[in-house]
Amino acid sequence: MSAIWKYISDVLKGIWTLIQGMRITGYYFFRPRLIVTQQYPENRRTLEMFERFRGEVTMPHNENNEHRCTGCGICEISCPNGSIEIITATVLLPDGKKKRIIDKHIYHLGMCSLCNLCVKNCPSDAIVMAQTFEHAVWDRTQLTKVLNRPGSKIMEGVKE
Amino acid sequence: MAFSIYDFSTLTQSIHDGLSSRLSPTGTLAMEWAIVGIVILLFVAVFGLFLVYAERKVCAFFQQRLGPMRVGPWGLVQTIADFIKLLMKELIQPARADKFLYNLAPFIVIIVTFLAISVIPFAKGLQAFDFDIGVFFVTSITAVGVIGILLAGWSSNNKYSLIGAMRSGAQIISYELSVGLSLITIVIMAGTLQLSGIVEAQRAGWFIYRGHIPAIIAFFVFVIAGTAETNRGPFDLAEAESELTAGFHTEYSGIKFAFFFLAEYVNLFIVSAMATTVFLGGWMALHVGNLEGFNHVMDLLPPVFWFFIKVFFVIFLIMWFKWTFPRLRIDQILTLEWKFLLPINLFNIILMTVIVLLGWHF
Amino acid sequence: MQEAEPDRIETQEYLVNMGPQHPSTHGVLRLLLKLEGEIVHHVDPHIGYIHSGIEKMCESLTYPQIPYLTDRMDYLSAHMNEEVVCLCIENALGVEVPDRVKYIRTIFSELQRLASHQLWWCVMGMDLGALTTFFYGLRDREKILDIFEETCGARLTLHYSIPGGLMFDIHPNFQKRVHDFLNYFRKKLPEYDQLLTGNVIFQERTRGIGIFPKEAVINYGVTGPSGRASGFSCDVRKHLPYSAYPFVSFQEALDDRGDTLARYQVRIKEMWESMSIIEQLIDNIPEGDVQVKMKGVVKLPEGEYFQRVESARGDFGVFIISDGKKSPYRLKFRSPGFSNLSALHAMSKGWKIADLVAIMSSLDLVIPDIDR
Amino acid sequence: MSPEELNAHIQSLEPAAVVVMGKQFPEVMVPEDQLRYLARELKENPSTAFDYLICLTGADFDDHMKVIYHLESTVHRNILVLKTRTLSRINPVLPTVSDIWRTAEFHEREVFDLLGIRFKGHPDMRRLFLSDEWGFPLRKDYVDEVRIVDR
Repeated sequence: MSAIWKYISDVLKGIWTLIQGMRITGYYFFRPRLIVTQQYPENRRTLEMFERFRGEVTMPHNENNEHRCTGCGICEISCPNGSIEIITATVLLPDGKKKRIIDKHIYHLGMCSLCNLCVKNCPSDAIVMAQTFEHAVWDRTQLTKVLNRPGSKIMEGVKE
Repeated sequence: MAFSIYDFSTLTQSIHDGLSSRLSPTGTLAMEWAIVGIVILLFVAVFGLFLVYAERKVCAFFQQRLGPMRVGPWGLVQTIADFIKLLMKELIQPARADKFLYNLAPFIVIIVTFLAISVIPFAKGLQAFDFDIGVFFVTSITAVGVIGILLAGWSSNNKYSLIGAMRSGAQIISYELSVGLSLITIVIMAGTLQLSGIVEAQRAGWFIYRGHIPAIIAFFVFVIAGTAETNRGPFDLAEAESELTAGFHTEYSGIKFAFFFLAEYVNLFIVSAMATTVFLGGWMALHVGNLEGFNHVMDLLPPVFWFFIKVFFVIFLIMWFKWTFPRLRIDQILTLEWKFLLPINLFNIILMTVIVLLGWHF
Repeated sequence: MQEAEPDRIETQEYLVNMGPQHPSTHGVLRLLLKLEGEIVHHVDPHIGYIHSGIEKMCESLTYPQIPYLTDRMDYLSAHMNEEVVCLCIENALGVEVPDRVKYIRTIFSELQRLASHQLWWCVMGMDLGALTTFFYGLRDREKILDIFEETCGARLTLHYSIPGGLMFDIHPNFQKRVHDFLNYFRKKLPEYDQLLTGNVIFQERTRGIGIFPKEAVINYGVTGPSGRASGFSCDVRKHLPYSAYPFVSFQEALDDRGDTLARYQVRIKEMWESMSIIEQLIDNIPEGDVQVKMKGVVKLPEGEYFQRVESARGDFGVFIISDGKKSPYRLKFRSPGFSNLSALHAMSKGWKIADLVAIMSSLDLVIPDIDR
Repeated sequence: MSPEELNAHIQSLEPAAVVVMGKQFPEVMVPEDQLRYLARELKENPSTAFDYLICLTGADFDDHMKVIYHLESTVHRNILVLKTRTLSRINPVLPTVSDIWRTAEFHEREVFDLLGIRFKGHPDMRRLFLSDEWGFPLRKDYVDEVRIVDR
């Protein structure tokens, strides 16, 4: 007899656990305002990334088209992937001294793993991480960028 | 031409009369066949697509998602777009498949669903064939569907497909028993196998109410066994996504895959429609005791509407199962059937017989 | 000599290739199964589909460059991977990091463990056919990833620990967010139990499946929750405490049943423990620097250094042989998934295919961790 | 067992073994033909009971190749580093310990795959990650001009 009772109680207990699960899913079914889906391309306007989000490396310029990069090449050395290439040029200063300045700060976004080591190691805070995240392009050559703008020069007062 | 949405028999009768006045009896029959065929075809296509959409939305809401939203308002046209995509896709055939059986299998599966749908009474007079053995016909014809699944698995020349098909075979043949027995429980009460007769017998009250305890048990057994019959979660072992990738239809693509897909959803409808017809009073409106006013308001809704409300209720229940429970293992599925559902069912039949003999039902 | 039996039906082993693209091998694990009907007779894991030669790459990287690469191995416990390399380098150099760094590292490790276990939970449900768990787990994991993103700027490959400290200080919102998350998740975790753990189908699918005794677990080097479910006390946080673990009290989640359900429940217990560890630390983060001044070029003194941490999957170790140059001479990662995978055959032999899937997800394999 | 006792114990077991106190753990250098004996003793003797092989590493030192075993005792909770080496580069063979610690089965396959050291007695000595015709990438003389870009 006890076997029969055990059988029946097993069946009922099993059904009870099933109802417990259905209660959870049912709870969410009837509360559509708890939906967590973000409709990405539609919410582009309101979508905001965290300020530390690492999207890509950029070089901020001020309104006079000046940046802080001295062309020291520390970012190039610290990059584990070789995604930064520094091309420097030598200019003759008015006082006759030669000075090394940045010619092109080439950045291969396609090779970058966004590890932040270059930004961290930069002694003059010339490069920062931007919050952009839509990097898809039609041609991979477009992923190679020159970070210093044409005609830009170094800001006054940046230590070599 | 008299037409009422409360009784379709006048409409069908007038069509029959109109046709037979113009054509010979053979021509009339052929014409009626054609009409019925086209109507069922359209119904299966439209309703199947709608069910796919409904399932995606329902499952999304269970999972705190939105589901399809892009194509059309609230993604309403999504399944149509999917269907067009499936139509245009290339039909890939495995190199060493059994070509004939491989092509035959989806047709068997889909034809079975057409046949089963033909006896479902949507409303009074809205039924293609009103057999006097309707219940028996449905249970026997749905059993043929497993042949299609077995053939699909065997002929695909894919090991996953074969395992899926074998599982499906074992499972469906077992659960046939429970489906049949739980229907018989009600047949004992109704005293007829004719589906329209069963519905008419529920004019005084739905069987799930009139037959109280055994009818409720039979209803749940039927829903569980019906879910297993349609290979839906938690009994979706035949396709068991995480184990067998896609089970028996792994190798099917394009429209042939669409057939399996459509058949699955139409089978879901058939199970729900049977549950509605047999347990929930078919097209009968919801009546509560002697509340005349309430009952009268309920009667204003046309029977077809009532039928579909009930069907969607059962479909929703089955979807709720699928999106909540983990999948069973093959031996557990068979254990559930042979050690739990079958004894309960047999006991239930005896109980029902006793109740009917003693007149303890309502 | 074997005698021929003429009227016996010839049977063949049923060879099935499970993976490398298979829904339940989670990535690119390939299992060659020998079946008899539904019964699994032999499991032969074929790996290497995502082998990226990280150990070889590390030999040409400088020490500060290594942690970023380890994120890509076991991407679900990225912070622990960074931490082990940083700890190893710091120990070798004899650098003592400030307490603030230790506390933050520990909080991050525990958040990472929570995130990893949440993903494991939803994937476990999905493997067993309960697809809804997948979305509930990811919904909660998203909250942790937001915490990570706000402080580290990345969601998965954090690169937050660096030799000698942390990349940045924590974000001002960090503590509030963690508190919010803990309050939220304390309510959600019981739902996990109601939805999946208590479910009779789930219990039937996991109870007594893939039992692995304690001796075998030690012999196969199965560590982490999978090892502890068999009674192998292998929590590195307890036995060789590192970072801020000496300052907190927590229980090692142990079980002695050794079946799939035990492995499942140990992880659920660990989630509770992780939350309690975070709770103990989050309000007591000491003030101070988050970085020790390191030399421009980090060079480890000649010798061999071995460091272990408890990652979400088990005993994660790094072994560095240094020849005194700026990059390691040889670097080896002891990845927990690799050893856990080696036990898969012994665990799943004789069980059904469906059980193999359950056992595999209870081991919580992450393939890049195995392939490296 | 304290490190000193352990040293003495190992010396008494195997006089050919060289025991030094490393930076972190005691390190034992053992000739390859004595490896299996010592390993078995260390595991099965209850006073040492090194039953958990944490990590098995192969390393190439130009003139010889080393295999390093990190052992832990789950009873006494001490860690020991066992080392052995082979001088041959053409056909390096070492005895297997996969029957002593089953976890070594995969680790030895990995070492074979990446360094080309064969383990005698291993039940399934196939490559693990790479294809059969691949070189042995963790050897120091491995050159792959196609896939490795030097900077």
